[in-house]
Amino acid sequence: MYVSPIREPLIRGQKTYKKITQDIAAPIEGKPGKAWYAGIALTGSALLFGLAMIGYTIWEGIGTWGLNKTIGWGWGITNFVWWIGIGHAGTFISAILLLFRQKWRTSINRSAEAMTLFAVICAGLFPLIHMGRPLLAFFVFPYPNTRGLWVNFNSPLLWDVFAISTYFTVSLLFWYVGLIPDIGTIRDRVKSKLKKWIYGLLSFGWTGSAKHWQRHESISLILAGLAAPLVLSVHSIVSMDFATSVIPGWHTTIFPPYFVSGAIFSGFAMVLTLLIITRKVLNLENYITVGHVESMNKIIIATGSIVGIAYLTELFMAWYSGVEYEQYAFMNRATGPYWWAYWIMMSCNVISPQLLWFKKLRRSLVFTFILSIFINIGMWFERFVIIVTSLHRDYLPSSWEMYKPTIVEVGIFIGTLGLFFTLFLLFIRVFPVIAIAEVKGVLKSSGEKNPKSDKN
Amino acid sequence: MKKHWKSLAERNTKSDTHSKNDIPKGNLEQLLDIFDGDQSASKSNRRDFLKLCGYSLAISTVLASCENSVQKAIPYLIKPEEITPGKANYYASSYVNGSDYCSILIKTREGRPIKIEGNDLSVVSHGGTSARVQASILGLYDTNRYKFPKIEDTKASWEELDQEIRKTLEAFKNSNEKLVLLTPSIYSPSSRQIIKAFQQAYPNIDWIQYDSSSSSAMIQANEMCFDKTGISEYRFDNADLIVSFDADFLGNWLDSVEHIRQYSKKRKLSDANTSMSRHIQYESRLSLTGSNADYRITVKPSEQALLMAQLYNEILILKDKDNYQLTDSSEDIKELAKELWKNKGKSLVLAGENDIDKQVLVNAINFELENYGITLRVDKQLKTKQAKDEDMEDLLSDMKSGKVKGLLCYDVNPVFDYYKGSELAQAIKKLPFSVALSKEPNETSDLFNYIAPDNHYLESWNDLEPRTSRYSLMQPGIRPLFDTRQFQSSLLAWMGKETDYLKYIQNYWEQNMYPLQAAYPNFISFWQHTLQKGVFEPKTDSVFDTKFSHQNMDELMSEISKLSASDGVELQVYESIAIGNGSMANNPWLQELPDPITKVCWDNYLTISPKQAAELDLETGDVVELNSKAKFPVYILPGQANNTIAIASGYGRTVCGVVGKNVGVNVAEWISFSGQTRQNITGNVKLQKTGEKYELAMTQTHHSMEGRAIVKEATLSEYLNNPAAGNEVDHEFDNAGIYEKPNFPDHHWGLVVDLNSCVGCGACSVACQSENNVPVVGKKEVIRAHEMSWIRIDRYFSGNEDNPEVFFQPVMCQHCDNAPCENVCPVAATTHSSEGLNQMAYNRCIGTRYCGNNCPYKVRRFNWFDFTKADSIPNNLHDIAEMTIDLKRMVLNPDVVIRAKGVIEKCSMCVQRIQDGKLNAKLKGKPVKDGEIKTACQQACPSGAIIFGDLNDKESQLVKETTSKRNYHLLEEIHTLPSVSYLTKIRNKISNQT
Amino acid sequence: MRRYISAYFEDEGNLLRAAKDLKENNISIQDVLTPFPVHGLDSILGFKKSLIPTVGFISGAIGTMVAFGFQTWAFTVDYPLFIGGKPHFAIPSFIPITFELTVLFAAFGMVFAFLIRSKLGPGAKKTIHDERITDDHFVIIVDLDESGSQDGKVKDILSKEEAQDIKVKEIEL
Amino acid sequence: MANNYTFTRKTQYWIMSIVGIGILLLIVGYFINTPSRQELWTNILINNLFFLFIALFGGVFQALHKIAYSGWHTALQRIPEALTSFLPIAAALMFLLYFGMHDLYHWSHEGLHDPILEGKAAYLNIPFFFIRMAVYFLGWIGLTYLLRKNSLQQDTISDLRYYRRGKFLAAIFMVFFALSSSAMSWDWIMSIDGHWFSTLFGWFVFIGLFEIGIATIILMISFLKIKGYLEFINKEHIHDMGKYLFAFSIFWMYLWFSQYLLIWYSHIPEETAYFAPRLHDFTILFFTILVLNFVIPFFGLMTRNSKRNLKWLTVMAIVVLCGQWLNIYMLVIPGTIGKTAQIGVVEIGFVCLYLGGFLYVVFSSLAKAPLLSKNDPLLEESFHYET
Repeated sequence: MYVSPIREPLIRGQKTYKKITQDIAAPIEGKPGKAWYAGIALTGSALLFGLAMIGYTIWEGIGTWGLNKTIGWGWGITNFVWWIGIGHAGTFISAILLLFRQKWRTSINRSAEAMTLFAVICAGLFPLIHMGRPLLAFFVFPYPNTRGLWVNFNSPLLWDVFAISTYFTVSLLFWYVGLIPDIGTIRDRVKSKLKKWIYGLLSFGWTGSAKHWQRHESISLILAGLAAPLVLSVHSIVSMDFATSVIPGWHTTIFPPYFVSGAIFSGFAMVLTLLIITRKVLNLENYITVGHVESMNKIIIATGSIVGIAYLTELFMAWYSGVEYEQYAFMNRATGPYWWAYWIMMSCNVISPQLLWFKKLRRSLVFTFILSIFINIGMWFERFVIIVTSLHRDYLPSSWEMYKPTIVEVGIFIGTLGLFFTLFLLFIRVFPVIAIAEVKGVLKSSGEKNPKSDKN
Repeated sequence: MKKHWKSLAERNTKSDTHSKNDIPKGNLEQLLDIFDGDQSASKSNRRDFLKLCGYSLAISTVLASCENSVQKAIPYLIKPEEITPGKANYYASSYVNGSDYCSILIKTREGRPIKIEGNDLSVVSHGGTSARVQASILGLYDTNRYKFPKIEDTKASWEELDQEIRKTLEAFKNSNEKLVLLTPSIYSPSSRQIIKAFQQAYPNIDWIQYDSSSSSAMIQANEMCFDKTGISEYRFDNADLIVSFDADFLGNWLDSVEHIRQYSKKRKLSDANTSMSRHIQYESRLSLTGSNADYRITVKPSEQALLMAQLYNEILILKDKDNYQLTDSSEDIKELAKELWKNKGKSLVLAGENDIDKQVLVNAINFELENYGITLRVDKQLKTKQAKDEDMEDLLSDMKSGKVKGLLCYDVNPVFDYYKGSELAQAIKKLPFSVALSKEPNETSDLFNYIAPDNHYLESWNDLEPRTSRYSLMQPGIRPLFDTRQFQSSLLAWMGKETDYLKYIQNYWEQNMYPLQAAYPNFISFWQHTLQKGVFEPKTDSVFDTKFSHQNMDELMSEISKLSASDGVELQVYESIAIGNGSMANNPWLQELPDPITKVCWDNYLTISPKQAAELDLETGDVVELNSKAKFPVYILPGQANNTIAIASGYGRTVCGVVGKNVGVNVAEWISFSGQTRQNITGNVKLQKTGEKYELAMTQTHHSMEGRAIVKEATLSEYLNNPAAGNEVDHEFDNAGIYEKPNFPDHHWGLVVDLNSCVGCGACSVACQSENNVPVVGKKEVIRAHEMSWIRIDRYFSGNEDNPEVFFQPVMCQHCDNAPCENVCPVAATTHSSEGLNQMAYNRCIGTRYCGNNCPYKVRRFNWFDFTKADSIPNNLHDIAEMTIDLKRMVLNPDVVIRAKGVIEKCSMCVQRIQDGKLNAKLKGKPVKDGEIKTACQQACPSGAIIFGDLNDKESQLVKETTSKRNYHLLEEIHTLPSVSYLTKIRNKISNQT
Repeated sequence: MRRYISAYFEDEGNLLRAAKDLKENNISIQDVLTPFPVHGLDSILGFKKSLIPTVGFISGAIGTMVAFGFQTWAFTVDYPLFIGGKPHFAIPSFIPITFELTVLFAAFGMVFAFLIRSKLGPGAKKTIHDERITDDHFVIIVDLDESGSQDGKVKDILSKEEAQDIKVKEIEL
Repeated sequence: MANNYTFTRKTQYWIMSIVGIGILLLIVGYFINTPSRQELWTNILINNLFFLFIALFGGVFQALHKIAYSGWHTALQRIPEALTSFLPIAAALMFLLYFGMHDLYHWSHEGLHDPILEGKAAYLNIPFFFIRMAVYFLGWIGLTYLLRKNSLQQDTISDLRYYRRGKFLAAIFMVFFALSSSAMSWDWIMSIDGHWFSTLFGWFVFIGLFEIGIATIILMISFLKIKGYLEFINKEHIHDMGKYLFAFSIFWMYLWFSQYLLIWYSHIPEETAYFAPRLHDFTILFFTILVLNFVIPFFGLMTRNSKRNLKWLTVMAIVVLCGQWLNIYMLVIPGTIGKTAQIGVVEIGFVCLYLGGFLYVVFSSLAKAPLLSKNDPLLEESFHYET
């Protein structure tokens, strides 16, 4: 396939197929370093702390959180939306970029998808533990019971149950189907019998047969085609948790696409945070190049600007609507007691990504890393602003209240961060972080030209 | 699931050890004797048995519905004649607590009182109740009560106690040493006769009545002016113009239940009645009464006397009578005088302070305005307060001097609430003989040698005469739970007489009451009918020519004319709406009832004007020191007169149950004695900021309506021009929508709240808590906005911060037909009934709180912790008020399930009452009649502000109100289609008067 | 007895050309094993279009019907509840779940179809030809007739394209 | 085959016939049932919007692909460029609205006793309305003109400078368009229902614009292919256009549904007031729009082959164009004419009139430059485009 010479190579270092296999398999074959152990100790203890706090919540009750009669959702649901948003980048990269034939996705889709799965696990925890009676959470499933009751199909929270479980399942299938050939590669490289057996089991007997590849490609494409609207639907449905309500600041029609955009925005930021470190630690700079970072930064600026336009649209419409509650809700966001949250959100999400218009910054790893963290802070605050500032002052001023999180809520959030990074640390030791077969597939067209293998 | 005892024998072996014991048994213990087999030997009777059964049934109902296993369940062996399990019985009775009186019905289930309802037949309380009346039921099951007689702090039997006391009494009688019987005002005719007999038996005993909140000045002023000792009866429903100087007549001034009813009756607007009274309030602190006034003028207490004198003078001028030399009255006072004169014979002027001069002045003004006989009368008296303040002063000095050797103290707590409480305590400790006849330990009884515990009123017989010739009866709803005895029986016992007080009352009534009527041929039927009705109000046509005379009027006026307003800060001590004098401080429902004005609960605090707060750089919650003596948290109260502060008494109980102990600070010492009466005003106090902070538990922290049409209002003249005034956009959106409005063919239950009638007293809140088993969460959780009230009264301030207009709006679940909450519940735990109710299936609820978020009215409440012990996880109970112990659980309404941790709950529009009403109608084979079903809040409301009914019943009172032009739905622009609606608030203002 | 020949390539270009040549010479290629999907190989090998999309469509359609049908049945027939004043047959409310289940069913359908058709799965017994296949080598396996008449031709074609390790193997049936 | 499109006399004749039919229909319509002023203006507005959207999409298509570093689109660069040539005329037609404001926009009346509209007066007033209109058009026309100029210059000189400048201009255009497209839809469409508001509205209109543009480009390709041009456009290009049409019809449905669901769900009168008349008075049209814009293209373009078949794609594009025209009709009519509105000869006449004029302008422009741009560094990728 012809690629214009003005395009930057996606794989640097004049790699051969063999080299690619070696480079990517190296973290699985080598012994983890001290940094890895230190990392997992840190994330593991965060996870344990979070688990303790979850246990405490379930034991004592949601009263241990800072919520109250007016503000029924706070950190918990903020975290839920934040995590689920982060969990959008992986599938977006794999599915939508696949459909749009963006070759640069091949180096990052595997880890981004893994991240998606971990983020969705973290996200899925919150709807569960924020319940007053989490032990009865199974009520949300429409199973036949003696009372003849079904669930409420009108409830966006129920839609969430279906959307998130579907999203997780399909993402997992998609990810695993993509992994099968690479697990085959690992299987053929590992030496120990046990490992060989395990990877053999996991590789589903992959041989690399042309017919299998044909089906594999076909299923990947269709799964991508399915996953693309799925990505849209999941965060749209999450946004409907808010948008279907009658609460000013929640009920606004732009939410579905705006949430999707924000999700991709934050998801890419998280991918960048992870990959900028991962590429360094695992010596994958030749695969995850500055060009990749720049491409992701472009998506960030695009989605960030969409989010910015949505903010402005909301603000304008609040005024334009002439509805006093709407107008107050937005005034209150910007100037009320939670003004700082609003302005953190604004500066992190709208203003700071605009710096990426400068090519220099777009290609600066340090800047990108810092910015990616800023964006995720900003996106966290976006959800906080939407949830808390809308709830804390809605229709009847008699019920206006303030919300302050407790250590329990913060602890659970830290716990999910721990869970997320623990899973990621384990992942990079177990599975290839980069889709080996896919990278090989674009080596010819997009690799840095290697005189030896360039016979086309 | 259910665990029964395997056999009675198993149970018996356990109680065997008990029965061998000779220690006298409390009633609860006696109850258990039923199962000892030897029923004849047991003293238990029908009610005991029922009580236990009911109790068990309650527990089982409550528990079976939750996640816990059932501990006990005892089926009826023989069905008692008047009890049908699951059906409530009602007994007419009377609530009495010191000067608080109310005619009530006791609702019992399986023999167990569970709820107080107002008695519609009473002309005094007219079916209304107050928060304290509603909450009193919980006092019955208070663990803090005395459970048996005590001698010097050790358990004794009644026989022992009676023996010793009689012996001692005889000894004192023989040595003719003075003893004192200290009681609150006794307005029971039979009791008064017993006391008199007691005094005859022991002539060395003096009887002193003590009212914790004194109205001595009124009694004395009436004595001076009209030669009638006692308090006049007021008729707010006859008054077109009410001018009150600091009289909180809708709050704690005399009888709020009666006053609220009269007041709101006169102010109820409808198509038929378009007039209402005008109410002008002069006061320093923003009282409940002031907040309802059409005009409210802030004055310092020290300025009031002069204003009243000027007003009197101006009226005299208008009447062309001799008048006095006073400083020139302001235009306002002149205007007011004219207005009063215009309304002569239909006006009412009141003074709240316990100051004889002021009371004389208002007597004079009312007399000049020819109001006597119409809006107030001295011949008909309010008898619930009879004490004179001097008596108590004398008692204390006599005790100190040793003249008084012994004290028998019934149902008063002067050590706590008397301003010289600590001196009194010292004196009591020195007394050789002291007998406390209280039902529970308090600061006073704690110091006494003998404890002869009194019954709770729900366990007592009594008769009462709260107003001249308005009698009512008190009958018990249950046998005494503990080994206690009524005060009257104790006196009888100590006189050596038959202790059956019921017989005593019957005798008294046969002699004195029966002849007053002609309707019943014999006493038995008279008695039974009266007992059933609870009240006996014989027609008495008396003509009384009120003649005003006061010898020292000139002197009084000249004294007042010399007064000049002080610059200093003036402190006013008042009783709060919920806690009153503090005798019910151990009642968690009352502690958690937010003050109507400040919305603070679980504390007293110092209210201060916004201006002064700014001067002293204070915020709500800052702690100040008062005269370097005591510290109080500050609450900045809009409408508090500048340079005045106010603190509620009744707080700071130290000998009390777990609930009320050390809640707030006792301020009794800030009351003083002027020589004639006790004064609750202290001039020239010094405030000092300490820099400390204190967290007040407030159920509402934002006080402005933010310009939103939440409480819609209009002035009377606007209303007369246009009945829809203030409510112009009403029902604009009724027909918008993509899909059809839901249709409820059979019933469509609804409520309407008349914001013009609601005075904000909070009776509905407590009634709801009692009816619906709403948990108590405690101060800490209220601070965290975790309170559970199903009906709250929103209070808004608007206008000038120094003297704002106040709005009250009871908000409960609005039962929206397009309910945003129902849509979003993932498990369909909240759905709409076919009768238009928004219902909660607690067992289905998984606690996402999504419904609560999506409720625009924020009426949904979440069980943040295990408040009710309905959770299967151990060691996580949050029950600061011990509401989950077995005894207190007896108060639970078995028709309403208690809610587990993690479940949303909310107003059900008393669906259990609706169901009951429907069943009753079905048994009768007739459709439900309008008015047959009343919600708990409606039943409790003294002003009739809440009306329940069927929106499909076009003849119902509800539909009449909902079709009124004043009717609107809260937030109707979001099309939730509530079944609850409101009527606009109308203030009787005229444009040219300040 | 079955005979076949296997050969290894280091570059997919050679593989493609060799495969094309073999096909043109009517020599049946048993299988081609590659470390990544090689574009153009399916058409050379004459693979038919995969039916996986059809399976996906059918299973998705089943998902749609199950989801929409169930919601409708539960809300209008089995247990109609009054919820928020909404109609029982609340079509817009049913769409999200219908969509999700459509995707879920389709995804499962396809993945199962893929695994079953390819006989892949946990513990699937497959001969692993050579560990280099999943690394950097492309293997072509060509069926030979029993007589061995094609051997030379095949070897020629293969060696022309720089194939290594050209081996003839025989399997006793 | 010629690289330059010739705007033949025959084609011109056909276009003139369309115009003629339009005029004829209008005359017939005038005699059958004389349209009111309001009907005339609503027709003008609907067609203004419809053809403006096509023209605008020319800019969007170029810009979007340029900033995405896309290579495949370079071969059909000239078609969107030609579309933008209609923008100045669209602007002139839009400014005509000055004379029809009162018939279209209730808020433009003086002395309204409507507190909600009074609250919006700072934004919704006639001078500001036209100032904004001028700004939008200045931006669009200016930037698309520069893009076109840049592209033509690149034809003559091979220099990466033009490639970079093209990207730069594209980025500016996208930013400007992102802001102006929402504002435009509020001004010209949403303000017809003066009380109503929806934050999603701008994006919903934008997606409609996208569909209209894609369908038009497909029709242009189809037309030129029939005429024997564009031999360098292969199946893969067609496939991509098909994917666009397919994907954006889903996306359009997604946004339509999001807006409808949220309003249906919350059921707040100030919002439902918009959908209630559309659903109850225009029931058939309401669902027809969904069928034309979603159901037919969704099932029609689901398979790979259907997207690669230009003939079939042409049919789908026509369906979508009809659907989108009706969609705009539905956006405008209930707020202006109301339930009495009907689609008759006058409406068709107007469409023909506009269509003829539009085609004339676009084909003239297309004929002015070679159909294949030269010297684009990514052009070669477009020729070797395959999956």
